[in-house]
Amino acid sequence: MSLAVQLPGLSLKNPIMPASGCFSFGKEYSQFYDLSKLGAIMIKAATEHKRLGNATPRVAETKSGMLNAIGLQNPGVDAIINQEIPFLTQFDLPIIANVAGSTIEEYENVTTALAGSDDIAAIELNISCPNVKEGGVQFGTQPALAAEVTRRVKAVSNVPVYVKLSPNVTDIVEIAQAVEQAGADGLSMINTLTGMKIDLKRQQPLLANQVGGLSGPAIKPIAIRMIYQVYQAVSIPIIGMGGVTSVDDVIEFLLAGASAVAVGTANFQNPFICSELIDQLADRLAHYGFDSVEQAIGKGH
Amino acid sequence: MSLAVQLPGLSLKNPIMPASGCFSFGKEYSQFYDLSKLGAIMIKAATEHKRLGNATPRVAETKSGMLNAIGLQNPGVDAIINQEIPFLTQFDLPIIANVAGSTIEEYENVTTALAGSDDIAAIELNISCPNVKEGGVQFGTQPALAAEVTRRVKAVSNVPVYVKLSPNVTDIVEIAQAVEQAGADGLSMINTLTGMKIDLKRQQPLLANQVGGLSGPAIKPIAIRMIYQVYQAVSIPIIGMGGVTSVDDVIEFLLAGASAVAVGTANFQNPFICSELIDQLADRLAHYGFDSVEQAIGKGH
Amino acid sequence: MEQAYATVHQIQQIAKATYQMDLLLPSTLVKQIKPGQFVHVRVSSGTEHMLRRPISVADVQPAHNLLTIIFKVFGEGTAQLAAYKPTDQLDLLIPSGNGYPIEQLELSHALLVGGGIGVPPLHYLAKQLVAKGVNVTAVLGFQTADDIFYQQAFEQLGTTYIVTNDGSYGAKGFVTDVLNQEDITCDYYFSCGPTPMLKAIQHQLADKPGYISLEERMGCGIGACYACVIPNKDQSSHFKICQDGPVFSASEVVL
Amino acid sequence: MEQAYATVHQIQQIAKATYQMDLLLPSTLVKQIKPGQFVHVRVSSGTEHMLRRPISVADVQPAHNLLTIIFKVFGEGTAQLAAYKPTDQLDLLIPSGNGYPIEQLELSHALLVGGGIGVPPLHYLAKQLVAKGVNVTAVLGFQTADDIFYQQAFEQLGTTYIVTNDGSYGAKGFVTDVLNQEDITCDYYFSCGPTPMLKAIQHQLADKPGYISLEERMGCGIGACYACVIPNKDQSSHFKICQDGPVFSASEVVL
Ligand SMILES: Cc1cc2nc3c(=O)[nH]c(=O)nc-3n(C[C@H](O)[C@H](O)[C@H](O)COP(=O)(O)OP(=O)(O)OC[C@H]3O[C@@H](n4cnc5c(N)ncnc54)[C@H](O)[C@@H]3O)c2cc1C
Ligand SMILES: Cc1cc2nc3c(=O)[nH]c(=O)nc-3n(C[C@H](O)[C@H](O)[C@H](O)COP(=O)(O)OP(=O)(O)OC[C@H]3O[C@@H](n4cnc5c(N)ncnc54)[C@H](O)[C@@H]3O)c2cc1C
Ligand SMILES: Cc1cc2nc3c(=O)[nH]c(=O)nc-3n(C[C@H](O)[C@H](O)[C@H](O)COP(=O)(O)O)c2cc1C
Ligand SMILES: Cc1cc2nc3c(=O)[nH]c(=O)nc-3n(C[C@H](O)[C@H](O)[C@H](O)COP(=O)(O)O)c2cc1C
Ligand code: FES
Ligand code: FES
Repeated sequence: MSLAVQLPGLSLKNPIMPASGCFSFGKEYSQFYDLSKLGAIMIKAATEHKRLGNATPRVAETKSGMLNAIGLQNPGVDAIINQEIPFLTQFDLPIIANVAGSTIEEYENVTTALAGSDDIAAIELNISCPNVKEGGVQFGTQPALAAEVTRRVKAVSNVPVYVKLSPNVTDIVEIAQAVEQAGADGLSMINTLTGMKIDLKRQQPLLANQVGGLSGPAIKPIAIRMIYQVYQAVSIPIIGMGGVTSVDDVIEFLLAGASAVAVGTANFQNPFICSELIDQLADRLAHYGFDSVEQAIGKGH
Repeated sequence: MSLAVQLPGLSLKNPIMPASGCFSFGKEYSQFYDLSKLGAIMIKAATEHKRLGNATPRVAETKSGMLNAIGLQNPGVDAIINQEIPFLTQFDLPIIANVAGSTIEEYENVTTALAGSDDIAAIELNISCPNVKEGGVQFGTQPALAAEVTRRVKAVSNVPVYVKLSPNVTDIVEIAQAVEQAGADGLSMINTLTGMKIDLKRQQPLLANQVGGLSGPAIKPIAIRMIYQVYQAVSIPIIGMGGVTSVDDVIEFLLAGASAVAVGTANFQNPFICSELIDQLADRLAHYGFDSVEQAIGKGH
Repeated sequence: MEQAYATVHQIQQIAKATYQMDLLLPSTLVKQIKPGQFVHVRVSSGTEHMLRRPISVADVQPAHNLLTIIFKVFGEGTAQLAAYKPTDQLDLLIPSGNGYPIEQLELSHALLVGGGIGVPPLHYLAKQLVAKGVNVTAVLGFQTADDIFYQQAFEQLGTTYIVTNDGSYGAKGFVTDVLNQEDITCDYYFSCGPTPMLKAIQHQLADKPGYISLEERMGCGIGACYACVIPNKDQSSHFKICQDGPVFSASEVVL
Repeated sequence: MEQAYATVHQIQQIAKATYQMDLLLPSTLVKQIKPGQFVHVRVSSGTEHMLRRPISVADVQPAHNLLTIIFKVFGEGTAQLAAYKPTDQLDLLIPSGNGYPIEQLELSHALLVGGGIGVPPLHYLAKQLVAKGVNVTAVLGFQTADDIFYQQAFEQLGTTYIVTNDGSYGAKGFVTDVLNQEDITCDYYFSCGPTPMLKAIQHQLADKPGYISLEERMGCGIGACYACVIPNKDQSSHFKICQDGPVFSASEVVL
């Protein structure tokens, strides 16, 4: 049983990786298991300068899901390169850097800075963060803008670029095709759906930012649907995510058309989740009659 | 404590009603409690002619939710008027008829037929059904089309028209404003989000229709967010729905800006849910310091 | 139909991944149940599982306020059910659907054909038929020897043939093979099992009047959501399995 | 930190909607816990609740492999917790956060100020301080008489003032009223409770060194998600409460 997957820039020993923003830069979860076990790591979003993010509360639980409005708190791309990446290089682990920004220039500048590091295997271009006032989400909802930022980032990147799509759109296929044509090497989907919870006691939105991104098992059917549709319409690979908590979920994403699967929210419930999914995957694939991960990709079509 | 709410065409003794498609035409649930207790009833979608709907399987469970692709099975508007409505008229219960169609003409024809009945208090214009091949959902995702169908239906309706919005859009506010300008008397939101589940054993989408509409608690944060945003942008009332299972959920919808609240999926889990919510509402509103339902509407802003 | 809370009296594994659960319920309720009817079970509180699961009634003992269901762990819901313990409460809609119309039928010999988890409702049916003085022959198919349950219970009620797909017990093959080989006389047949089996039976016993019990994924379980439909004979309209069925005359539906 | 399954040894209601839960855990684990640390609790299996709940350690008895938490039923998660029964397993991340740094401090008299559900961590703290030979004075605020718990436990450890917001027991008012009226000497103060209380204390005891324990809604509980931040003094960066706290020097954070 081969769990390996070859993707642009990424030679994955298995298709499981933590999703951006849910695993910081790996240090905390390395208390629980050896990160070398992971297929890859998608690190927390980087912006050009340090960002403090939104006011608190920043998270709220919802049924089979959660809302977050962290607001891209991060130490800035240079600090990430200098202070966070070195820790990760001790592991046998492709690093996927998540690039965020408020302007196209910021996306370019972050990517340029990352191009100065030898330790980044790929870029995840986050044009879909719903939790910042300017930028972020517009880039992910308008095909022309999405294509433009993809083109500009591709021009300065020295590694493959996976564009992370927003599910908050009428037509996900249109956006996917636009960024494919603009040169994206792959897609990553889905980011969170914009949601809200109201605090009945205070009679106002619970999150300081009012709205937040909905993640977790609640959104899995939407993720599967979008990946299924996009898989039929593009020829670049997809890293799938959205609500994975079990090995059957992983296989469902593969069948829908994902070539690899990221796990976000479930890390909070079970810090060992990625490690456990990796342990279980081979047997479960065999149970469904597959000889390898690659064989399962897209087999739900 | 007053639970009453006055809306165009609807004098509701309380703000709770079953959502369209989850309560058929009331007969089955009348085994469990007296339907006169309800604020209103939103009956199953009517099309011009009888429809058999999609192949089975038509439903699938998901985490804190479900997918459905019934495909508008219904006996046709005339049969509904002649065979289903008479049963409901024995109850003290405003009837909201859900109008569906594949073409603008079909929407008009169904509405015209309903205008021939004296027993319909309002129309819920379903421009958001994701489960039929033609029509349905496009009308709900393009503001100009949404406005056009609203205008045409308003022209032939003799009762107020509530337009049911699709959440599968980039900008729900834009659609809401378009139908408001086209003459909608109110809004009903949200319909289901398009999702998919893949059957791992058969390695294909579980639903015969491939995609289905996601409903239940999973989608509540999205419903609350959309109602909150639309409430700020329009001045017509909103009937809210999406994942209600508890009396606190009802109040959360009121705070977000809904004037009344419909309950769909939760009826399947607990056939008494609408009745129980009605019983609990007054005490719970008092607990949060409200003297009436009307006082709570929009108070989360 | 009503909503009722049953108390789990006993739960035991009776075959591979197969559980028998005895539920305590008021005898007034238990007495009403007809063979072929089902209960619509809420597998857990909370919202993780929004849909109930339909499970057939396998037996009733009104004198002891008991109702028995037998289920196979198939997915998450049935796995949850298998974790119930005595004294736990189970939320049911009961009784659901229409049973086998044996009261309206004149018959002296009944053939019961069951496959896998379609066997349980036939047990209660067999008991009721025998009580009416009807001769019962049962042909029961299972995947392997490990899946077999209730063999003795059926043998006490009439001639019983067991067939396994892999031949690990009894004859090897399908229930239809038994029907081919044995010369079983009957006035009516009654069948419950996977759809391919029902189709084969419907075909093979086309000259006999019979009743089949169908399965489909359900939403409401009471006829309100149109999830569980099956076309009528001329495909001009749909029956709802939960409300019009799950038992249908074999000649009135298209599988 | 590690993930561990604790066995519920005992659970009892000790005040209005307030429960004490004694958990069995390996003594090697229990021994490590410092006062002020918390456990991050998975309240149920399944997916309905994706986030763990942080609950402070109220007591440990390594000799008996026991760890005690005290919690108030606030929402759904704590309601689920309250339904646990002896022998049930509870999934914890343990130990979480940093405790009160009492090993590094030289002190002979400590003032403990607790409000409501902020009282539990101060109990274990008081025990440890007394064991170190420190004199402890506790000022504990509750909403009403019905909410009071652990009064005697504190009285055994030092002078204890109880204040209720409605005056139904002890002095009427807030903990800050007690601090105003009584002349309590101390080298350090330690406080845990609702943010408005902590703010008032931070202000009123500005001339004393002190430590406060903060609350914020948490995601991961281990420092990986940036949910639970609090600005540092010059607001130039954020601490994470779950990882850098929950205990902070009163002078280093802005409430
Ligand atoms: C009228 C009727 C009577 C039945 N009687 C029995 C019985 O006596 N014993 C028994 O073991 N099984 C019986 N079944 C099948 C049983 O309902 C399913 O095995 C069960 O619902 C699977 O649930 P799950 O959560 O384990 O599986 P999952 O696949 O996790 O369930 C997900 C969803 O699919 C639905 N579902 C999956 N398979 C079926 C199915 N075959 N039929 C209907 N819904 C399904 C579930 O109800 C649930 O909503 C009966 C089904 C019907 C329709
Ligand atoms: C470090 C720390 C120690 C704590 N110690 C205790 C204790 O010893 N005893 C006790 O009763 N309570 C304690 N709390 C508060 C306790 O965590 C919350 O009351 C509890 O999480 C509420 O969960 P719920 O599901 O009942 O409420 P819900 O409102 O239904 O919870 C929904 C979500 O909000 C979060 N949440 C709600 N209120 C709080 C809060 N005040 N702080 C953090 N998260 C919150 C929950 O964790 C959950 O994710 C502590 C909090 C922190 C941060
Ligand atoms: C707390 C939190 C923080 C996140 N931060 C980021 C981020 O910085 N960049 C990004 O692209 N996605 C971010 N996401 C989105 C996740 O990477 C992922 O796309 C989404 O949560 C769906 O996966 P899940 O359901 O497994 O969590 C964040 C999600 C959560 C819950
Ligand atoms: C089985 C099913 C059938 C539905 N049929 C209709 C319909 O005919 N017309 C319509 O406007 N909405 C229909 N809906 C959508 C519901 O009315 C409601 O908008 C949606 O389910 C969200 O509410 P809920 O989460 O409470 O179910 C249907 C939903 C379900 C689950
Ligand atoms: S399950 Fe709803 S109609 Fe049968
Ligand atoms: S809860 Fe995740 S960083 Fe504190």
